[in-house]
Amino acid sequence: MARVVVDVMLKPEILDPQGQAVANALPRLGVADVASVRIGKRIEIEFAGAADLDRAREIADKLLANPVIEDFTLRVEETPAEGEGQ
Amino acid sequence: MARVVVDVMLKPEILDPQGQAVANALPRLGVADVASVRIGKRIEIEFAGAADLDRAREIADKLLANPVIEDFTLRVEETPAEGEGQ
Amino acid sequence: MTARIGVVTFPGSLDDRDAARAVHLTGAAPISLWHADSELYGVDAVILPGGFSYGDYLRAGAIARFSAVMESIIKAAGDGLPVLGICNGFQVLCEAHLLPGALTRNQHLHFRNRDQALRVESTATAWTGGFQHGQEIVIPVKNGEGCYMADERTLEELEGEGRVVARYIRGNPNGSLHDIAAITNAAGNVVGIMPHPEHAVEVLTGPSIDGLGIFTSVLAHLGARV
Amino acid sequence: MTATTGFDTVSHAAETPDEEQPYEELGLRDDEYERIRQILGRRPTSSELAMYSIMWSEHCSYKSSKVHLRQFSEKAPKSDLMLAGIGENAGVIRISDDIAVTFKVESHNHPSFVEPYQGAATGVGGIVRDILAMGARPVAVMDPLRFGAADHEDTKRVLPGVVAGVGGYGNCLGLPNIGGEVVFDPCYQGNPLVNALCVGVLPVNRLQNKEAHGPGNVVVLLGAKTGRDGIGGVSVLASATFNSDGPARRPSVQVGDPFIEKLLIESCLELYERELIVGVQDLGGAGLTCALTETSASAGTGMDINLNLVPLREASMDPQEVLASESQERMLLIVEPGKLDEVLRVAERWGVIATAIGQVTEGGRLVISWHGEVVVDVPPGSLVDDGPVYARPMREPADLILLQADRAETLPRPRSGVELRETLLRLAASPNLCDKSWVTEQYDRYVQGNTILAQPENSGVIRIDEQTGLGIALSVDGNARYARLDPYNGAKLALAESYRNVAASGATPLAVTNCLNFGSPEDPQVMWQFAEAVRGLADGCAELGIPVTGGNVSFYNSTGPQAIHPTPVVGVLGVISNVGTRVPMGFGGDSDVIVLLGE
Ligand SMILES: Nc1ncnc2c1ncn2[C@@H]1O[C@H](COP(=O)(O)OP(=O)(O)O)[C@@H](O)[C@H]1O
Repeated sequence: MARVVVDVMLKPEILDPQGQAVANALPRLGVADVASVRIGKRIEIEFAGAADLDRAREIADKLLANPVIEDFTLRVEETPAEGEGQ
Repeated sequence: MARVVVDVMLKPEILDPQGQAVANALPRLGVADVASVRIGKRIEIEFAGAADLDRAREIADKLLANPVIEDFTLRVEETPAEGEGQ
Repeated sequence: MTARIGVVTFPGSLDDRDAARAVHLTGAAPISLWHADSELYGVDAVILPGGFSYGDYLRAGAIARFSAVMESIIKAAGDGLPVLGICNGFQVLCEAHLLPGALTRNQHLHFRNRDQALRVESTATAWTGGFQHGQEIVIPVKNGEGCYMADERTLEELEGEGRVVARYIRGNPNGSLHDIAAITNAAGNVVGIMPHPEHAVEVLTGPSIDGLGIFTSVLAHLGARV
Repeated sequence: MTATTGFDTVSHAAETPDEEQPYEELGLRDDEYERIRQILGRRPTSSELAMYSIMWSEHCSYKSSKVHLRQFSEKAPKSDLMLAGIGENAGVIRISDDIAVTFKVESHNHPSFVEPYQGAATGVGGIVRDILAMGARPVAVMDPLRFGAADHEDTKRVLPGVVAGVGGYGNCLGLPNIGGEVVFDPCYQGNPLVNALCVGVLPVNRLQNKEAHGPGNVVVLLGAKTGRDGIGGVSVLASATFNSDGPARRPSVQVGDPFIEKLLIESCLELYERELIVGVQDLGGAGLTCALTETSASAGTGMDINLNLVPLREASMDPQEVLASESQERMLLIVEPGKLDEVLRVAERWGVIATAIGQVTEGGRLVISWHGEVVVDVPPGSLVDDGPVYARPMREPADLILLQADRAETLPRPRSGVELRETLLRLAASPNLCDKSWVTEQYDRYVQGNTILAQPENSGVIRIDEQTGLGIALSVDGNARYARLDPYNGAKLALAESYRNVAASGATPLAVTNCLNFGSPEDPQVMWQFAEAVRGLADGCAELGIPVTGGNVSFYNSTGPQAIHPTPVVGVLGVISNVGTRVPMGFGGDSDVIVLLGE
């Protein structure tokens, strides 16, 4: 099993209402030093065999990200052994 | 400016209908070797000053993730200089 | 004396006026409560209405839970104040940990609005005392994140203690575990319900007037307590 | 461009009359550019050029349709009920001594093909702000939609996105969706139609207007920050010749934030209620450019605007980008100085940004400065009222005679029971006739608690007054296949259908809105279809005795060279004095008698 992680974020110039709403809520939690919050998607693709980065890129391009408003990056990630990790 | 990235994912035992919908669509794209897809959130918190990991953990714990259904991990990330990056 | 029922308005609340109308139709006085005001003005019960507080951004109810009024409500609920969360209000109650579990994205991933049949499973709450046990009612459901989720232990506890207040019948509209449509806390004063009783209070505008029972129940409950 | 400022200023423009400007790329013709130079007595600055190109575009100036649309006013029966009509943000009809209703339908076709969810969502957002600008609380929406063939790949992408967008935005605003249309036809393959209708209610004495009266009054921008939304064309091109290293490609997609719009609605209604403002205008397709020029032009005043005060999402924006931005969820307010503090307080209470960006002046010049330099100095009326008007050539489509000759009567009829059954099943299964609840279930029809009838009824009925039972009925209809065969009668037919739907639900039809979706006006055959449809609708309204109170024209709907079928969509508003007497379409009870009325 191998995992590819795709991070999909709104392009920097595109309005991010979610991130803005969260940023506006922070002062109420007593947090004052946050300049901005952006919220995107993290997608974990688990391959049955070896991680296929090209395959993953194709999936991201066609299905996961909307190129009109979003950018994505992707990388192979070591799958943590069961029970480990935070 | 410093950035903390918080990744919020549904707990493994919680059903992820969105990820499943993507996984189900893959065979139609000719992709057969994907075992599973999970979709979570990637949240970028930009601090005005230094990245404050404890602060970020507190925000994540209280607001960004719902412990009933979600886990999170977080890390400081180098902010790419303007104009650089992908 | 006329009972005074508070209806909270968060930024993005939508069904606050409908909830107030329902309260009014049962002869009680609706009192508007503002999210940023921690004062409850001595109301006898509180309704957290449906809508999209803070746009439902991040998670439905996640941001509203931190409002000033919620602090007071959490405290008062601990002292037995009847609290009803409808749809977004239910989501806020879960986020505020007044109710266990979480409401997640509908399994089919769509917002769904339909007239929904329910079975009332518990009449031992402040808001359902006026129904018959097992009574079938029809009220509108409309949500995008109404799928009730909780771990096995919580579900067992809810079932074991009779805290599932209503269940979807003739079709589960969102994938909720155990077909759960409404639950209550251990004391029975806090109830969260996903479908909208306030949209089933008039023959002209609702699929039924079954929703009235929720609002008359709390009045009876309050009356009995005095 | 001056080396010192880094942007084009009025004084620099006066000094450099021969500087080449990209007016053609911005869609302005030689003679139009010449007119601008005449009006200004110099070459326009790049900001001014951007503004003229926007305001004189087909979309804003109605340059191809104006000569035809006049018929709506000319042929319409006079009506005392109409408090505002064509030329305002939306028509307003009085339905009782103290209550009025405002409604309008608009298109958001092209954005919805590029990004279906956001395109449709911001389409709803835009029409809602039009209704809000009249002083009304929006109370319902409707959505006439057209898609390509149901089984086409593009439809699979566009349809779910559009429906989710209409629902996502309207549901989040708390507006019941009370009707619409879902029609499939291959002619919409590369060009789906997303029309959105909104209806609102106001006390007659709360009617607002967009006029920026009163020199000294403050100009306030309310709502979202301004970003680079939807300014792909204008800003890139306007800055093209000035930027040696080439401008970055900007997104032309607008992203909506219905949550902010909901707060915008509540704060505006509070401002109206407390009589805190003099004038109000929504920011729509042409952003600040349109709002600033229309408010000052309609009052015959001028304005001094400091563009640096506009809250920006990105600090690096150019003045012409700020002026052209189509960022959503913004309104422009005109406020007396003494009431400014209170206005800002209301906005703050609702969590909406409000910023004083300038003031109303005497003398009829709109003067806009940027970093202390004047970048715009124009007579606002020249952008709003003096745009070009064309009587475009028209020609009956060459294939029309053949199309009309191919009559339905010549088709084979089912003759046996088996054939009849087969035909019936085919009809029942066709995407245009089958159950639409997959779509309508995604819309909230209950919110606000006043929905008397909604999908799948003939028309949507909303209760306006809980005490008296006073209500309104609304229907939107269009049949492009009829309009293709005969645009004059096709438009009439759409009107008649909508009118019947309203009447059939028990209401009295009062007023009409319309969205005219057509191909390119530069194609004489399309122009002929358009002219015929307008003539048909105007004649139909005259015959039925109800006025057109507003609407919208959407041209350039085509897939490649192939224009869509002419698609006039007509909305009719009716009034019902007691919603208790509404007539739902289902059979009532067991022993009811069934009567067929008409032929
Ligand atoms: N087909 C039409 N029928 C009647 N009036 C129309 C039509 N198209 C546009 N109008 C009117 O022309 C004016 C300008 O339209 P539009 O540019 O869509 O308004 P807005 O400035 O709100 O975007 C409006 O008053 C509108 O009602």
